[in-house]
Amino acid sequence: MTKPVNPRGTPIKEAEAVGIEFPVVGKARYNYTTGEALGVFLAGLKQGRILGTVCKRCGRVFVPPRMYCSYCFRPVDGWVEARDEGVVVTAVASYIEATRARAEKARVVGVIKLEVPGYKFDDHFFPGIMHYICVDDEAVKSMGIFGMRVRARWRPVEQRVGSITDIECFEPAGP
Amino acid sequence: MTKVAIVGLGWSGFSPEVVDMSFREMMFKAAQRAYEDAGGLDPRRDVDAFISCQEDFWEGISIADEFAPDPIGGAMKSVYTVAGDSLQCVGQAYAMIKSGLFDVVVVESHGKPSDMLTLHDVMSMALDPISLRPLGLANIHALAALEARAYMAKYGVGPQHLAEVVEKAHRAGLRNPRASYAGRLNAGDYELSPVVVDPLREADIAKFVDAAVVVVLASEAAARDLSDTPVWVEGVGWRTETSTLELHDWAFPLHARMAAEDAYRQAKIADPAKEVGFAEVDNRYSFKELQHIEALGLAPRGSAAEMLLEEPSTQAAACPSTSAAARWPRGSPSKSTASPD
Amino acid sequence: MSRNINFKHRVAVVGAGMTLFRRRLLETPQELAWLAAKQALEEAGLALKDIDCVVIGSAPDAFDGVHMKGEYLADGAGGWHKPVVRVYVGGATGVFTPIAGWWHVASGLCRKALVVAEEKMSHAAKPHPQYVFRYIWDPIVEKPLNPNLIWIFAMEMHRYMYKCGVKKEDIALVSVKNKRNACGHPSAQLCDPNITVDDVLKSEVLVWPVQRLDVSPVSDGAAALVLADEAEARRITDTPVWIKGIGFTLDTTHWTNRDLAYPEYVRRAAEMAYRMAGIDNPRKQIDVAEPYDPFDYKELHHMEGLGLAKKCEAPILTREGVTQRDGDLPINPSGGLLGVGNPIAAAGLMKVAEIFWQLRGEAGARQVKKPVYTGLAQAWGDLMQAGTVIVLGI
Amino acid sequence: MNRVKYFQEVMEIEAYVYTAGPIGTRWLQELKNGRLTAAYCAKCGKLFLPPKMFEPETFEEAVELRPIDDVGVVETYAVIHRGFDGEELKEPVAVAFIRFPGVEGGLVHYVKAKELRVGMRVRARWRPVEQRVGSITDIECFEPV
Repeated sequence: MTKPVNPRGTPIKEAEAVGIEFPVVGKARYNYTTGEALGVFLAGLKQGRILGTVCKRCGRVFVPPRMYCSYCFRPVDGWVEARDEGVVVTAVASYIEATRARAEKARVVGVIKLEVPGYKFDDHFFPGIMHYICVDDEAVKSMGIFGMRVRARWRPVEQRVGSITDIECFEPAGP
Repeated sequence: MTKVAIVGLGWSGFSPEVVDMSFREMMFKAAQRAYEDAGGLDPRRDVDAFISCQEDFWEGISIADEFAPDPIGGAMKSVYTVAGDSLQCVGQAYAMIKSGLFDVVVVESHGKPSDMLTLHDVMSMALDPISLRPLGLANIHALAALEARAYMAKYGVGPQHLAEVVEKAHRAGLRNPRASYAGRLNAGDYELSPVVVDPLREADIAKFVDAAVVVVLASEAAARDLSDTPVWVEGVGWRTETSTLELHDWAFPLHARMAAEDAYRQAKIADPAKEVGFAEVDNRYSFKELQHIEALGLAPRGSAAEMLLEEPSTQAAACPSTSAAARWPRGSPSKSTASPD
Repeated sequence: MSRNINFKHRVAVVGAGMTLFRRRLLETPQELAWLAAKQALEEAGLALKDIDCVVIGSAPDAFDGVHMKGEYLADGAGGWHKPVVRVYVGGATGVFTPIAGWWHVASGLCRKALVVAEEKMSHAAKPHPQYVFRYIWDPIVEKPLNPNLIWIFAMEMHRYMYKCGVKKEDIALVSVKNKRNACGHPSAQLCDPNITVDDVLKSEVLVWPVQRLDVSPVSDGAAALVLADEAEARRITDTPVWIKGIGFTLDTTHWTNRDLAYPEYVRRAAEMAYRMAGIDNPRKQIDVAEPYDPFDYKELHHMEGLGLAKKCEAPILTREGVTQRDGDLPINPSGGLLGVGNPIAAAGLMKVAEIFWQLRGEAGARQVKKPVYTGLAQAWGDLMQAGTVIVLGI
Repeated sequence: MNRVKYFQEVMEIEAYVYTAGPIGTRWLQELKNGRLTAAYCAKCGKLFLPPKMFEPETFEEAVELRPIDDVGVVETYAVIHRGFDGEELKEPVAVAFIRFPGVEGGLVHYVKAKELRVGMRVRARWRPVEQRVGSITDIECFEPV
C-alpha cells in the first residue's frame, strides 16, 4: 500500500472555475511611513547620494540604512555616505515581467556591493543594494559580470522623486 | 514543569498617527524599553526565541515576518509569526517555555493602521468570498452591530448602558498617558455622537492608534535571574468558535467563555467573580466590554449592564479598562483569548 | 536555551493526510484543509472530538485572497470550538507548523493536536499567481523596481554556481530525480518518468540561470498531521513516529547585505534540531531527508546547510547517485516540490508526512531501499531568511 | 536633511477568482435558478447554511443540497447610516441575519422593510432571471412576509 491512499481534490481547468471574480484594484493601497532611516535615504537619493548608517561597535555599514544595528542591538552611531560605485556580487537576466508575461527584452538585475571610503568589507557582510545593471545578458550568462565594477547612472535632477528609481541602473565603470 | 513569568514590557506609539517612525523603528523603541525593563537583558545573548504578531494585509507586505527579526534583536535567531492578536502570541510563548526547551521568549506586536489608505477594503477582504463579500457592505462595523443588537435584545441592554461603558472608558483613560482619546464625557454627550450602524454610535467604536508593544516572558529560573518582581502567568486560553459567521452565536461570545474556562482551569480559579482582582477586557466596541465581562464569568450572563449602572464603584473597581482608544482591532469576531495574570 | 533536557511529554506523529496537489482545485481553501485533516484523523483512527487543539500553517494571505486566513481556515482545519492558532514564516511555514504543534503537546496544554497546512495559489488568478510575490519585497527600496520572485532565487542560484563552480547540468539532475520520484506519489502534480537533463536545459528561460523546469509549479493543496503525547500515541498506534528535534531560524531582513552562497540560517536551524535530537554526525545519522526544493539548486544548497553534504559537495553526491531513492542518502524520495507540487505551506508539511510514512515503511512505491530509523524535513522561506527543521525517528 | 516621510504603494493584483467548492458551486447555480437550498449532511442529518462539503462541528462530509423555503426569521439586524470613514449614506441600509426553520446557520443579507424587528418573518425577493449571475446577490434582499 502506498500512502497517501486515494488523496482527494477536484482538478479543474481555468474556464471551469465557476465562482466569484473579485477585482482588487484600488482595494489595498498603503501610505508607508518611511521613518527616519529610509526617509533620509530617499531624500539622499533625490540629491544623488547613497547614504547609510554605521554601527561603530561592530564596524558594519548599513545600506539600505536602519536606525539600529541588527547585530549588536543598539542604535546606530550616525550616517555615512557610500560611493555610488561598487562591484557586482551576483546578477541575473530576467526574461519575464512581474506578471509572468514574457519581457520584450532581457533585463539584468543584481546585487551591488558598495564602497564606503574608510571602510573595508568582506564577502560575508557588506553594504549592498539590488538594482538594474545596464549590461547585455551575455555578461550574465558568461558569468563575466561577477566582480564587475559598476557605477550608478542617475536620472537628471529634475526627474528625481526620492525613490530607488532615481538611479536608472548601474553601468560598467571600467577597471 | 516550570512556571512562566512576564519580566519586561515596552511600548512605543499609541497615538493616532506616528509620523516620524516606521513600524520597524517603533518595534525597536518598544523592544529597547522592554529589555531595559527586564533588567537590561541582551536579546542577542539572553533570548531563545521571538514571536511577532501580525497579519500581511495590515502591514501591506506579504510574508511580513521578513521584517520582524532585526528591530527586536532577533536576526539569525529563532523568530516566527503568529497571525492573530498579541495575547495569542503570549499563549504561544507560554507553551514554548512550558515545553522546557525555551527559557526566554519575546513577544512583539504592532499595528500601524495609519499606513492603510483603504482600511475598509482591507478589512472586507476578511469576509467569506462566497457568502458574505458579494454583499458589498458599506460599513463592516455592521457585523458587530448585528451582534450588538442580538445581545441587547436578548439581555435587555439599552443605549444607556453603552453610554456608561463609553463614559467610564474615556474617564479611565485620563489617568493613562498613552490614551489618545481619553476625555471626560457628560451624560448627554453619548447621544450627540452620530449613529454609524444602528445600534452603534461613533462613540461605541474604538478608534485606531499606531503602536508597538514588546513583552518578555521567562521560565521560573530565568525570571528569578532577570527580575525581582516577575508577574506570573497562571493560565492562558485561546479559542476559536467557528470560521463561519453564520454558525456562530450572535448574542454571546462563546469563544471568550471557552478561552476563559481554559485559563481558569490552569490557574485553578473556581469562582472568577470572587478571585479575579481586576480585568482588562477587549472593548473595541462598547457592548463587547459587557459581553466579555460576562463571558469571563465576572458577572452572570446578561447582568453586566445592570451591575454597571447599579454599582458603578464596584464595577469600576472590578473591571477598570483602558480607554477604548487604546485598542485597535485585530482578530475576528469569532475568536477570543483570555489571559488572567 | 535549555540543553540536554528530558521533556516531560514526548511528542509523536500518529497520522498524516493530504489532498491531491494540482494547478487548480475546485475545493475552497477550507474544504482543502478539511480533506487533508479528515484523512489524517482517519489514518490515526480518531474523530474530531478527540482533538484538543489545532495549529494552522499558511503562507501569504494574498494567495487565497483572504485577509486573516487563519481565522478563515479554522473550520476546515477542525477548529470548531477549539484552541486554534495560525503560525507562519513564509515558505518555511509547512515544516514550522508541526514545530509549533510540538510545543502545544510538549507543554502539556494539549494531548492530541491537529496540524494543518493549506495554500490555494490559483485564487490569485489575474494576472498570475507569481504577481503576488511582488509584495514580499521591501515596499520602499525594492518593490519600485517591479521585481519578479524568481529574481531573488536566480541571484542566489547564480552566486552558488559561481562560488562552488557548479554547472547547470549538475543542478538539473535534481529536477530530473525529483520529477521521476514523484511518479510514486498518488498526489503528485508533475510526475514525469522520462524527463532528462536535456529537457530541463531546453525549457523556457525565465530568469537566467533559472529555467521553467528548474522551478516547482503553482499549486493548490493541503496536508495534515495528527500529533499526540506519549500515552495517547501508545494507545493510538503500535508504530508512533517521534518528533526528536525541532529547529528554526530567521536571518536578517537585509538579504542584499550578505553572501547568498551558503544558507547560514538553515545551518543554525539544523544545529538547534540536532542538539535536541542528539545528532552529532548528520551525514551518518540521518537515513532519509526531505530538504526544501522549490528550485532544484535549493535541494543542493539545503543539503549543505543541513550538514548532509560539505560546502559545494551536494552536486557531487547527486551526480554519484547517493541521493537517489536506492542511494546511501535518499533525498526527496517523495518527489519534493519539483515533483509533487508546491502549495507553499502544504508542500512543507507534505515533506514531514513523507518522512512519517517512510519511517513507518508505508511509502509503498516510494519506500527507500535502505532501512530507515531517523529522517529529517526542512523548509525555507522569506527573503532567503527562514530555515525550519524537524527530525523524526522511530 | 529633509526626510521623505511617506511612500505610497499598493498590494494588489487585478482580480481574485474564487472557486466555491463542489457543493458551493451547485448552491450558486441553484440561486441562479431562483431556488434557495441548504447543505445536507447524510451522516449527522443536519441541514446547514452557507453550504460547505463538510459540516464543521461533526466534520462529516456533505454532498447533497436540499431545497428550503426562502422564508426566514430575522434573528438580528443593523441599520447602516454611515460608511466606515463617517460619510453619511444617501439612505440608511438595513442588513440582517436570517435563520431558516430546521437549518443550522443562515444568511446575512439586506432587508427592506418599513419597520424592522427581531423575530419578524421575511421572504427572499429574487432578481429577474436575466439579471442573476450565480451569487448570493441573486437575492436582491429580504422583505416582510
